[in-house]
Amino acid sequence: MTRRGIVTGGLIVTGLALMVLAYFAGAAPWCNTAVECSNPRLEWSPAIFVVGVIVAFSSALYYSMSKSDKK
Amino acid sequence: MTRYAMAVDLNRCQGCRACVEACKIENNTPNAVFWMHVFRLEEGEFPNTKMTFLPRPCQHCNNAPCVKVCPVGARYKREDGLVLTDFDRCIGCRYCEVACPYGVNFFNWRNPEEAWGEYQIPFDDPDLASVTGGAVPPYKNPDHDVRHGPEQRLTSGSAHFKGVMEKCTFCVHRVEQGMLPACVDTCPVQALRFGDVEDEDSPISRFLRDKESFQLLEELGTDPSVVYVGGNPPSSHAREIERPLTGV
Amino acid sequence: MTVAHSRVNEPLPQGVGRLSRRWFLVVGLATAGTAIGVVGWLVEHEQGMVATGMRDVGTMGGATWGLYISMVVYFVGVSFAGITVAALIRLFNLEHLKGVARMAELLTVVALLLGALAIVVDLGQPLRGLVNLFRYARPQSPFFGTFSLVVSGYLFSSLVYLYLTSRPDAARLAAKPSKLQPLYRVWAAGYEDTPDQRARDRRVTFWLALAILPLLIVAHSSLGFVFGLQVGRPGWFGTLQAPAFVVLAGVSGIGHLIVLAALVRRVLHEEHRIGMEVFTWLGRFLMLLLFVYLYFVVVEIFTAIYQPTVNEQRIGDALLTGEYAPVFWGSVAALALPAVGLAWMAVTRRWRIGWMVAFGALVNLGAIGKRFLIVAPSQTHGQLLPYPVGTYTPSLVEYAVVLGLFSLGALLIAGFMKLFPIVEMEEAAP
Amino acid sequence: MMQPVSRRAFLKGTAAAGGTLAASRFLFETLDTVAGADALALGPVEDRVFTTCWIGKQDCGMTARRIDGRVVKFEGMAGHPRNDGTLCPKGQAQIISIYDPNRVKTPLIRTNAKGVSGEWREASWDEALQVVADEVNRVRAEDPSLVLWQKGRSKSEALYDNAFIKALGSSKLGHGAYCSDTGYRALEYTLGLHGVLNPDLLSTRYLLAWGWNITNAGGNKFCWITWPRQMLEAREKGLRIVHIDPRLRAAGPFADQWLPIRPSTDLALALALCNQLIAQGYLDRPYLTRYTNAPYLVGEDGMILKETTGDDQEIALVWDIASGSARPATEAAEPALEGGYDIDGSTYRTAFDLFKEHVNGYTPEWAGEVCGVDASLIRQIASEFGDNARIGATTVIDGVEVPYRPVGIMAYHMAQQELGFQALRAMTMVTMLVGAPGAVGGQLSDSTWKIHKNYAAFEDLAVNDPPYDFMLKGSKYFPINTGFPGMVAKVMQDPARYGVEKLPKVAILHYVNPVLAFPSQPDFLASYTKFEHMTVISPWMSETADLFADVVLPAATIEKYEGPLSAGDGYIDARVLRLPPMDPLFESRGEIDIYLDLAEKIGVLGGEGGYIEHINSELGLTDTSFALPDGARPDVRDIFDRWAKAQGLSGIDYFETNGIWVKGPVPPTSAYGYVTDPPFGGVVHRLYGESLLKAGRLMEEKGAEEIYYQDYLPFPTWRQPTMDSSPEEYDLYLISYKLVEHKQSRTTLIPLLTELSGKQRIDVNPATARRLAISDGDEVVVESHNAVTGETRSLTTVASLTDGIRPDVVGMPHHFGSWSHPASRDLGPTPNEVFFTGEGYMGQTADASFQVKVRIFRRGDRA
Repeated sequence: MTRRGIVTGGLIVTGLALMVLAYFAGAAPWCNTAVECSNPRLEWSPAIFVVGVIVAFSSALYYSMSKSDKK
Repeated sequence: MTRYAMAVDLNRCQGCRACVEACKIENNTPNAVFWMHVFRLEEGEFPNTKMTFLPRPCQHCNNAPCVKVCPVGARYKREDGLVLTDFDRCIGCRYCEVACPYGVNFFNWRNPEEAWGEYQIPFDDPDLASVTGGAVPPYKNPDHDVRHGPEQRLTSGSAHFKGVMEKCTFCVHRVEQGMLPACVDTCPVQALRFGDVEDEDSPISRFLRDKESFQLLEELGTDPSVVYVGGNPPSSHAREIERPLTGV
Repeated sequence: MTVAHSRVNEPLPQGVGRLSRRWFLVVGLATAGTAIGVVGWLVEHEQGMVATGMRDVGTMGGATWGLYISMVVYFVGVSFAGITVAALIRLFNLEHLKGVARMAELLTVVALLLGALAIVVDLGQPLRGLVNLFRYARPQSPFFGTFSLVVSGYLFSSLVYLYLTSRPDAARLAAKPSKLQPLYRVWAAGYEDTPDQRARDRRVTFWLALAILPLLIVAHSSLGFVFGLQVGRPGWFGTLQAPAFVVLAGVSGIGHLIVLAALVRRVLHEEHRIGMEVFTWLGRFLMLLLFVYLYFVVVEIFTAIYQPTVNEQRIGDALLTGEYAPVFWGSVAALALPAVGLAWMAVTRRWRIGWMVAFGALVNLGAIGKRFLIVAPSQTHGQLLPYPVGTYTPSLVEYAVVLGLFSLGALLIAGFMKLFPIVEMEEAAP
Repeated sequence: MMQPVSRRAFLKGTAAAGGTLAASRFLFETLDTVAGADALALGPVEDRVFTTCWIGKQDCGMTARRIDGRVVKFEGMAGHPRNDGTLCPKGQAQIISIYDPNRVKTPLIRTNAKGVSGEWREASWDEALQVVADEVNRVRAEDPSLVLWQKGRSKSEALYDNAFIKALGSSKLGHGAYCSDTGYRALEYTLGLHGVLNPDLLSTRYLLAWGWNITNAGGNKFCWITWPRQMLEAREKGLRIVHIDPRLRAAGPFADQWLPIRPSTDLALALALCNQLIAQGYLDRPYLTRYTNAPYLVGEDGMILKETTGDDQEIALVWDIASGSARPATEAAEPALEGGYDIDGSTYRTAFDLFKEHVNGYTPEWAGEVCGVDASLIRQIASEFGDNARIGATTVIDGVEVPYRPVGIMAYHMAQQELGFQALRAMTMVTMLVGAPGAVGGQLSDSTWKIHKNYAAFEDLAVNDPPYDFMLKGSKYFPINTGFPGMVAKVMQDPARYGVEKLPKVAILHYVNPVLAFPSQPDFLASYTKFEHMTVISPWMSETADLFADVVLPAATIEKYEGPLSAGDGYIDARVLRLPPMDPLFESRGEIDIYLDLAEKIGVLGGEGGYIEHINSELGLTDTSFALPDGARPDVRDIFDRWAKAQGLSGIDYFETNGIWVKGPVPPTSAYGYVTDPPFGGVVHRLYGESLLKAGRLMEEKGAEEIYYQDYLPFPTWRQPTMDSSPEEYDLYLISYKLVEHKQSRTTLIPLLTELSGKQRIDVNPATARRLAISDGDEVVVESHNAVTGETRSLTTVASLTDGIRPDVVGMPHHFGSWSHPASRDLGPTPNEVFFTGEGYMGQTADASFQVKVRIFRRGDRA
């Protein structure tokens, strides 16, 4: 397993994690009380979701652009 | 637990639009904006002509499409059943309006100043301003400048900003002071009733007890908080007559 | 290295960096159009949305969503093609189509930008929109998908895709002395044309494509849901909305791609790399999508006339025979004729680029028409309470803004063509 | 209670609110107007004060919510018998006119010629009043009656204005001739009551809503809040309503039966109903025999057989079956209701006998033809009316046994038609046949059964020779004379034709707008130029003022003292005052102040027969300890304080703290005619109108044309209305009607109401529209024709298709045509432009009619 592989995988995982977190924990597609439903549990979590998307895809950038470890 | 609802007695409504006007003045809605609407409907051919009246406030649905679709949670439903618009958060995408099958939403298409201008009354007239301090309208209701409910949001009154959505609030600012909504309060023939339907002995609960009733567009499952007693849902052949000046 | 050497002192390919009179003419027009759009939007922002032809549904007898939302749906649709084609090319190694890959990716990026802008101009409080969406957006709203997936994820991934696939060319150009050399150096970001690098690129783009395809299905469906989930609007509620959206998206996108491809082929004399086979492939693809979509239209019409509810009928009548009939049949024709035409070429195997360009343009008009017909009639004629039938005619401001959007698109593409080869440069033999 | 908002912050916000703000503050979450901690200290003073509506007809009780003394909302006064905590659109909307700078702000004096839109210079009150006083005194010196004082719908009991007229000795014109006065005359003549038919609504079971716009109009006593409330209550107890009207109007949901009758044929229908009640045997003989002149013996000459008593009083004779001889009505043991009798040579028949014969020809079939309705419906309604009358039944109310006749007629402005007087008499007779007048659930005209002086006066109608005064009082044209501004306008254009020598010279118009509000606009435009001086007292620059006034005195709207006002609902008696919810805006003044000013300037304030003396007598303060002292100019609040004290109340503060003075329920012995003492106030109900016959003959003798005397007949007699002799092509009837959003023409000046009621239109039946190739929303020309003079008039408006109107009728609401308020311009014309007045277009008692034959065609097309 190369460093590149690890970091890339890490980025993907982090990105997905951020998305899942922002979506399910932050933005909260479900809610209990009527008022709660009108607010994300965590403000700006939609922004976090978008960041997650960006992080995940930037893994591709890293994977193809990072200097190869050998040579 | 409180759940507010409105009952409309179609056997009594005489289509006078007192509710429409009371709402307009209480909530300071500008020209051409009537949060409360009263249909004057006509069907059939002379001489078998049928005429009916149908008051249409916001239905404050318990399963409100407008609340569902609001992208930023500006349109929201309160614990007590009121469906309100946070005019300080609304981004003006008007998704709530296309989602609402009842046509109760009013968008601030214009700068409120221009909307008030339609009345052609110089509110800034010095002789007037000396009395009203230049308030627009001169009968401006200060209750609308304060936050409401435990969630402390700006939800009452009209024409605060251009480009945001507004609608009937069940007079949240009055209800929170223990008063009836302006339309209910003024109805000359008690065709409108309002109260807590969770409370068995509230006037509205007693009024609705063992009475035939229907909701508008029940089939859509929006479950409105406005219940109609007497009469029938509007027929699809009904023609609306005598509409107010709602053009812009 | 040697590869680079042999090419020293040659001018940059595909007219990059050389501004022709023709180019100035195009850009001039595009700039003017964009300016008109900006002015229109400023007027709207100053006067309020009253400057548009939109009005409240029911009480004011208008439509509160109009041309703008139609254009959002349309542009996002166009973006479909690019990324799909590009992805397909990678996934199935359709080497002979490589010539249009980049312009397809560019088309996606530009269309998505325009789609996002179309949303902004439709907001009554655009500034709030930019903040509150990131701050409060709710997954419960179908809008969430549009906003988070389409505009952010989709746009970003396409950019990444466009960038990675362009790095090799950037590296090649960076090797040439030219005033743009510094730019290419940055762009190439130390790209070295090694087998290992190529292998990685192939892998990356393959996985990217794989990741993007489902994303794009979801994205376009979510846009369909914006309408398809509304019980209160006869003519909207229905399961067919999402698939229909995806297919029509393809139609408009491929249509655009054909036009763009033909243009580039002509302007840059790329007859060799954008060969007939590109057009036949795109033509077949477009034909397929068109027939699928026309099938949806037939189903739509049939449902509308067989046993409609009173409300569905009011809309059906407005579409088929009423005030929207010209737009409706116009759009259907704009989609059906090309379908037939393409079929004919396919059968006779005699493809004519001229005709295909016409078809490409035509299907886009048809697509815009159909998007408009999704948005407007269900508001003006879709009243469930006895409001009088409404009307909606876009105002000059709206037309101006839409013109502005298209012009801006043209401007971006024209600009790109002078900065970077829009057709992938040929790889030297290894 | 109220979240605190500092006035300062609050006003700042008001100024700031709006889109411009939005962009700048889209990020932070506080409104500039939300009170900061410091604001709590100086929060706004909110309070509620009592007042009385000033727009509508019935003076509803209101509470005004005030913020720092500024009224922000009017709401209904709880516990007020008439509106009990509720308010109509008009009551709500008047708030905007308090603050309307389009009002007349200062006294104005005209600087340009009259007859065209006015140019004005602002004047001080003192200067303006002086100008008026000089003009008035100049003319008074010559002849006080040439000072003409004219008022529209009074917004208070005629107290301060009556006192003014008396102090001046001037002539007076009211609005009644356009309202329901001919109905008043008919009832005064027939039953002696001052009012128009209205039922004992809460107890009635069967109601003919005859031209009564059930939910939109109310009537002459109440606005449309009180009566609809009672109507709905009665309906929930089983009341059935027949709606008799060319238009369905808002009666729709509440009418069990709609009888879409042809305009101005009400007399024919009433006669047919009498015919049927008699034919079907629904007769209350005891009532007819004891309380009406039905049994009186009438000779061949149409005169009632009378004998002269010792103190040469004339007593009518009846045929006493018991003694088999003619005996004075007062003494007969068993008067005969029917039959003819030979008395010393000549034959006499009972009035009822003649009546039976008279209505004999008026069959349902005949009436069906005339009225354009189904004959069987008329039969059905007659029998339902008869059945529900429960003839002979009685009921006990508060221990008093009262006849129970739960049927009635509600009839108001339909009285204003050419045959209105006789139509109303005939309708009254419908109720008389079943003994409904004065019975529980039966026919009333007011909350108490009071006999008006006109009953006696009408026994002998004066028909003098010229010259006549300009109102034609006691003339050969109008022996019964309501005082008709339209007729005055006619006279002013051609005095010689009517034998008039002196025309009015100075006019004081108080809150009346003849140019807009009265039919036949051209007649007013032509005549009002003839006044040497005109002063207008009004909050607004009325169209009349704009064209003809020399001086305009700005009156306040609701912000003034007025009263005392009745607040009863017909069953409960109560009184209120109009208290100012805030000080008059601009330089306007309350009317009473203005009249005090005028009286002072003119020099009639104090002294013998002065204004103060008359005020005292009007308020019943004369010779009480509360009487206003002579000489000194009283303070208005003090006037009502004294009145309140005279009523045994603590003073005006009673109203300021309680809002209303509820006196209690009206006792049956004063409400129901049968049980008053004496019954029916001791008058004999006139089935037979002998004095009408006499007057008619005199008029003919003195050379009045037939069109004047033809309807002076003892029994209501059908004839085709004059307008029906217009040429064929004028194939439609134009009628005007009231909108619930409006009251007269004044509410047109309230932008909130014009917004609510929309633009002018003409109601057309779809069938008619198809025939004339007119579609909804088309611009149409309405051309009217005067059958007497041949004159035609026309206006242009917009067609509005509705199945709620007869195909041969078109209708227009009348609250339009204003140009004096920027917000009410361009809303469309008033139908009064095409109505006519004068011969053929007014009643025999000098009252307006609101019907005319017209033709309509799409603008551009030629009919």
